[in-house]
Amino acid sequence: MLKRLSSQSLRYLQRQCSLQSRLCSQTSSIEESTQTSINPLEHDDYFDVKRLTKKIDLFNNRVHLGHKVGTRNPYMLPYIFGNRLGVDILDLDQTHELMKEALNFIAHVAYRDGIILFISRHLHTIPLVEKAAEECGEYSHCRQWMTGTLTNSSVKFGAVTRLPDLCIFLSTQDTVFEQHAAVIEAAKMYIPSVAVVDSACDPRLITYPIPGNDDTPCAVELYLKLFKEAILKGKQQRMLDANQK
Amino acid sequence: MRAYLERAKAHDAFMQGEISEYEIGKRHLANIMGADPDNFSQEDIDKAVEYLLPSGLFDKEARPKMKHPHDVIPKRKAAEFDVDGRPFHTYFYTAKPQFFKLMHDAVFVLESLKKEEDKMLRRGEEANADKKIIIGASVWLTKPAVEEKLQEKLSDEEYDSFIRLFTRIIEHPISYAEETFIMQYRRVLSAESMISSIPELIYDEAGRPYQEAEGARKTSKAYVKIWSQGSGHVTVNGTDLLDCFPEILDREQVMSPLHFTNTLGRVDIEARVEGGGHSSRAGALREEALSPTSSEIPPLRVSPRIIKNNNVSFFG
Amino acid sequence: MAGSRAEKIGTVFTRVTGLLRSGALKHDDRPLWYDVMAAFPPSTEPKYDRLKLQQPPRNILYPEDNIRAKFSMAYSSPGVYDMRNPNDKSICQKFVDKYREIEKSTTEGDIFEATAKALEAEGIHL
Amino acid sequence: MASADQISHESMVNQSLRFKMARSSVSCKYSEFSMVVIPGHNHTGDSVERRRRPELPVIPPREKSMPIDQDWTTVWPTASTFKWSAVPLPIRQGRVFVCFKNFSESNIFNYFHSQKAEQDGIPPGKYGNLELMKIPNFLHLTPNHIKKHCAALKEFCTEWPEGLETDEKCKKHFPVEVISSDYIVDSISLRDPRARTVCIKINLSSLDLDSHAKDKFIRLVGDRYNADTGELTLELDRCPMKKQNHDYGIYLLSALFKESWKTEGWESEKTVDDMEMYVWSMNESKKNTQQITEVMKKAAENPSCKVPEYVLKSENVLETEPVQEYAAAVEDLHNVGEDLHSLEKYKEQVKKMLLAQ
Amino acid sequence: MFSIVRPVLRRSACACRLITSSSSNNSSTEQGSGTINFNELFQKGIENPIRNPVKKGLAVCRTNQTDPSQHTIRHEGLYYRVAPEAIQRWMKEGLHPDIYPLFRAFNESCLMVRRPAIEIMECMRAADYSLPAIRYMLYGRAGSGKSSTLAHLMHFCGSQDWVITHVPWAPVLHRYSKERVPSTFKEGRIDQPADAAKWLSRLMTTNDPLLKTLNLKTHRKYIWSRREVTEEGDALTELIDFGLQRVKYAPDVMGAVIRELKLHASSGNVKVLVAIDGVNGMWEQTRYIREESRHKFFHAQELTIVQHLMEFLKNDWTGGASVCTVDEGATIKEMNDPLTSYMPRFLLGQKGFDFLDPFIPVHVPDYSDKEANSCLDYYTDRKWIQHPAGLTEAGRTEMFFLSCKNPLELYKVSRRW
Repeated sequence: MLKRLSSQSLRYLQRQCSLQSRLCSQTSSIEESTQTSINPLEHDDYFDVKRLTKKIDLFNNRVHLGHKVGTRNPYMLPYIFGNRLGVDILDLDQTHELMKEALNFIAHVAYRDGIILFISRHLHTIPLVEKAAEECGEYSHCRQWMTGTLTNSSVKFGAVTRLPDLCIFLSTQDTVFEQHAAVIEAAKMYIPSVAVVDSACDPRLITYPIPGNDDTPCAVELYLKLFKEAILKGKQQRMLDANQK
Repeated sequence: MRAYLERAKAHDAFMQGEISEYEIGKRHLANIMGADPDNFSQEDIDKAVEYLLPSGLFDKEARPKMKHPHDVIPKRKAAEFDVDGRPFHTYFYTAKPQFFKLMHDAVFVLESLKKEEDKMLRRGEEANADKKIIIGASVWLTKPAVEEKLQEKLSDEEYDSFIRLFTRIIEHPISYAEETFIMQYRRVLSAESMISSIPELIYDEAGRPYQEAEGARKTSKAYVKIWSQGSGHVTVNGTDLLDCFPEILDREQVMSPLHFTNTLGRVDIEARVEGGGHSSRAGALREEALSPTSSEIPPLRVSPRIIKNNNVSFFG
Repeated sequence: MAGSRAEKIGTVFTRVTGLLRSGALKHDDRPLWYDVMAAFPPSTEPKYDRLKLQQPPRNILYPEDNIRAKFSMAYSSPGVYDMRNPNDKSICQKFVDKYREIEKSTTEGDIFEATAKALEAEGIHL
Repeated sequence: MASADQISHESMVNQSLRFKMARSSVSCKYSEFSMVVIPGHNHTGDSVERRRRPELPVIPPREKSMPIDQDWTTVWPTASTFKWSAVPLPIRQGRVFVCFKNFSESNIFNYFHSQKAEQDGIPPGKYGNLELMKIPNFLHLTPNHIKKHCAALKEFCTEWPEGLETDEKCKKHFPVEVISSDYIVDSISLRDPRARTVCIKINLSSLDLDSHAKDKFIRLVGDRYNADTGELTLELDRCPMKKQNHDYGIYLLSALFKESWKTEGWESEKTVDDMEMYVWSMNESKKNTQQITEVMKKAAENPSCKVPEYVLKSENVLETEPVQEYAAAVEDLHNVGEDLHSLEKYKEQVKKMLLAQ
Repeated sequence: MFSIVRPVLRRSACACRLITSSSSNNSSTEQGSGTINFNELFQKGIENPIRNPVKKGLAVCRTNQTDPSQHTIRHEGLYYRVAPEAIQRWMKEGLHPDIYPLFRAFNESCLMVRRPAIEIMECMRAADYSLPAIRYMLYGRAGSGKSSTLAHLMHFCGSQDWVITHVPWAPVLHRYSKERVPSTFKEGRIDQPADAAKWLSRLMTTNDPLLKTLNLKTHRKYIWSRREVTEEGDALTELIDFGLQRVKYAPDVMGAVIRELKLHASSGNVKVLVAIDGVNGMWEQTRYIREESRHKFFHAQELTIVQHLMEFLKNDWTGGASVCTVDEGATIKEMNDPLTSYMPRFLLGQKGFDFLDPFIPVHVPDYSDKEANSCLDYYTDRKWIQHPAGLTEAGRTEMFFLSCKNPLELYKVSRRW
């Protein structure tokens, strides 16, 4: 197995890890200190993010509306509630649960000072996504994706670069026909991903998929609001815990 | 990453050293040339270096020089990460953070303009036509200029999208509300017309005012005297215009500026042209008859056809 | 699997686990999300090679769709609809509501036409 | 793979340790047994460490210790090649072109980030810069140097002669101008072929010549005479030495002067074609005029004929004023060149000559 | 040249159409007649006729005085109408080729009375014809109107019953002659029988009624061959007819006719005008190659016709005048020679000048302001200028600038308006 390792990817991983080692030790010390009270990982909803989502909000913001049947991705079938006159309707029950899971994960990553990268190529909502990322002190890449931005980063950026720890896709499609290259690049580089997947998207490489409408601005605004809150909560909690210590 | 940060620090230190060395060198040079070191300007330095170390190399860039390190050593970007490796810029991963930041800001500027316009319409107001930005008075920065400003290399498509977005902003009816933002990326043309001011009038013995000018096109050179209060008399190389330019096209060339400024038949022209062929001679004359004409004529920089051009044909 | 860039084999989590297990990656050097994902694994394992569901999703149909269909055949115009007002109903929806109302009260005659008349009476032009 | 490297490194260290231990044990054994001494191979006795000369610290270049208000003339008293260490100026020379091979989109990042481009485009400094040594320098001729030189030379200077204050006066008293050049060439020969050339200039107006002599002089010198400025220029380079050329030039000038004053016998045999100017009396024009006036004179016998008055007045018609004026107009036309003005004059004279008023 | 003619023909149709409707518009003013002291007029300057280009019909650009013998300085700058017969007789050749289509387009033939012509006329009036013939030399740059002035003068003399001998373009003799034979009369000369016959026929057509009424006789017997003899006392027309019938002898007949004409003129029977356009061509190299050497050309002086014409140009006869023009086009131009000039001494060379000296050089300048305006008035009147801007003062200024008021250039520029 070791022989099959790609030496380059391993080096990245090592570098990233060595960079984070200090952080990890820090976080572990936090863990130690809070162990007496509570371990965040053991707590089901440490950051209190699960109550952020409400099914009615999802419904009102048209999260359930999918694409036309013709564009349906077969791997999205489990998340589809039904077909209303040629339009796929997503199952908001599942979306709700998966959203809670994703928010919890995001908050945890933010709590550990991970780098979160917002990605979207949906042209109408690019400014919103960028704005949200900036507001929560994280990063965004909503422009044309240069191949190798993650997989060949040291060359592309001219220096050894810390890669993001989590990619959040507001839309996994680059164009209406193609998947965003960052989905595969993130999977290659051991970066987990949270993504809003519409009925036309492929959810397989997404670690935490959220079935939902990715085209309607109000839906995107809702997602961004939730993600932002989760990240801010994670960061806030981190400050609190650090102060307690 | 550490190496990267060290490098950035080392560069700063290096620049500091270079600058102090330059300052000391400047005082030394002033001393050598027997000048006051406190009032020794860069111009004086250039002159002194040219005197002390004369070089006949064709490329002026290759001659010895003593410049401020900022002018010699290309600018480098400052460090982009903190110690944890977290990039400072939210658009860091796009590789062109400054450019995309600008584009992002521009979008919100446009949105704010739209909102403002809606509000005005609801109030029943109209855009103030007086405040409108005069688009003809300035041009967008060129691609190299934008690159220099942002310290980032842009592709042609990116520059095009930049122009598209900013054109939409400037064409908005109330774009004047964001004039300062827009004008950062435009170059004002008025500076150019200020440079080419109208030369002073000279008076001959008879007290008749005239102006002198020189001009060139291709390999031709023209020296022109224009007398006001004339009768449209033209002398070229001591002969008639017809003798000098048998082709009517050339005569039309010479006439065009006079026609444009409505001075045909009102000024006398005495010209000397040399070198080149007949059409380039006419071109050289045309530019010259143009630029000063007489004091009755306002500066003619408004018309794009009258931009001085040594190589491109007037009709081309 | 682990360490390789073959993203289609296993998941991100299993690949890192493999690296840790083999010792290629020290435990201290593990990615910061690793513990989180270990604690809160995704409900569906994000495997690339998963089975497709063969069963197509059901069609969502309501009994009043009959009325809607009839309405559409009779009056193709959907009318003007204020999208900013969430409480504004389309003409079709108003028709359906009226139809049901009339249906409850009377069983005789052509309810469709009666509905149309009733709506006309209310001033809604079909 | 990295871990494999680590392992191998560790094993290497272990091996070397083991080796050391083995050697030490061997050396212990040596002490117990008599040693086989192979001269030049193994150590005998206490080794005396070779004393190394302590490395001297590198002296910083002289420019670093120069005070800002030093006397530069003492630092750089005479002409010398550029020395980077003695010139306290951060001079740069040279042009380095930044060249991107295979410039493509993926390399755009490199443009601002890569280390390789760090020194690109910066002109090289003075240290070890050959270009600065190639070019001449005037570090020995600064204003301060010149002041010193002047002060030193002053005691050798004499006063400027009286009466030669202006250039005009100089020209008047010394009309002959002799120009020659000296060359210093850094090559195998001290001689420069251009140094022998002597140029002698003189304005013809300063020579005492009458019209014939002047004409002859000009003919003798040919294109060496500039008609516009009236200046004669003799370029002399046929002798190998400057002195010889100079003497020859002076000789030539006096020979020309003497020769131009002579009038040879054949000079009277000059024909119309030899004339450098148009002379009316020697040309066809005179014959024509004579012919025409004769006819007019004959016609004047008829009283009804309107003949110009002058024909009747004088016996010698060619001497009359209208004919003479006409002759002057024709000469003017030929000698000065025709233009509208001279043609107008000619026309008027012809009218006067041919038409009765 | 053809490219220049083409637009003219196109324009001529429309111009003709318009003229028919506006012919009543032609206003003309009597400018007075009779002789006036030439010099006096030159000095005091002549008042300009009223001219207003915008208001049609008021422009004074023509004179009713169609008799050129009555033209004086008062008619300067005005057009006079030349009768079609006069055109046929004296101006059939020799004018600029563009002017003939223009005449057709204008439906009339008009020439401008210009100062050089008036000046020569005054001289001719003042001259005594018992004195040697005076030679006038018209010079001016290309397109300035030398040939038109010559035509005007021919009309002037012709209307006074002078015998006109006209050579429309002297260089034609040594450039385009089809037939050349060695002279039988004098060795070393080249005969051009066809050209000589052409000259004779022109002489006939130009002076046909006159020669018949004058009934001039020959002064001596000419023996052409054993059988062909012209007796003393034969009519001159017979001699000319003989030359036309026996083309072989045409060059010699030409010499005889010239001799006879000179004698008749000297004896006061008739007045003769010798008009030669491009006279400087007679002192030029021809384009005819010598048989013995391919690199040598015949000189024009070796042509019999040229020799005869030179006899005519000599001032050894009385009772006539010669009017010649010198033209840049008549010399063989060196490529890009910057030293070209249109002055007579330059064009004639030393030999030519010596031969013709003394002559009266008359400069034909470009149009003066008055003439230029008159010209454009006439063009406007003839509906030649159609663009509305061409009728304004600004349009005129532009045309004057572009043409430098050179008559030919002004015509070329005006074609575009």
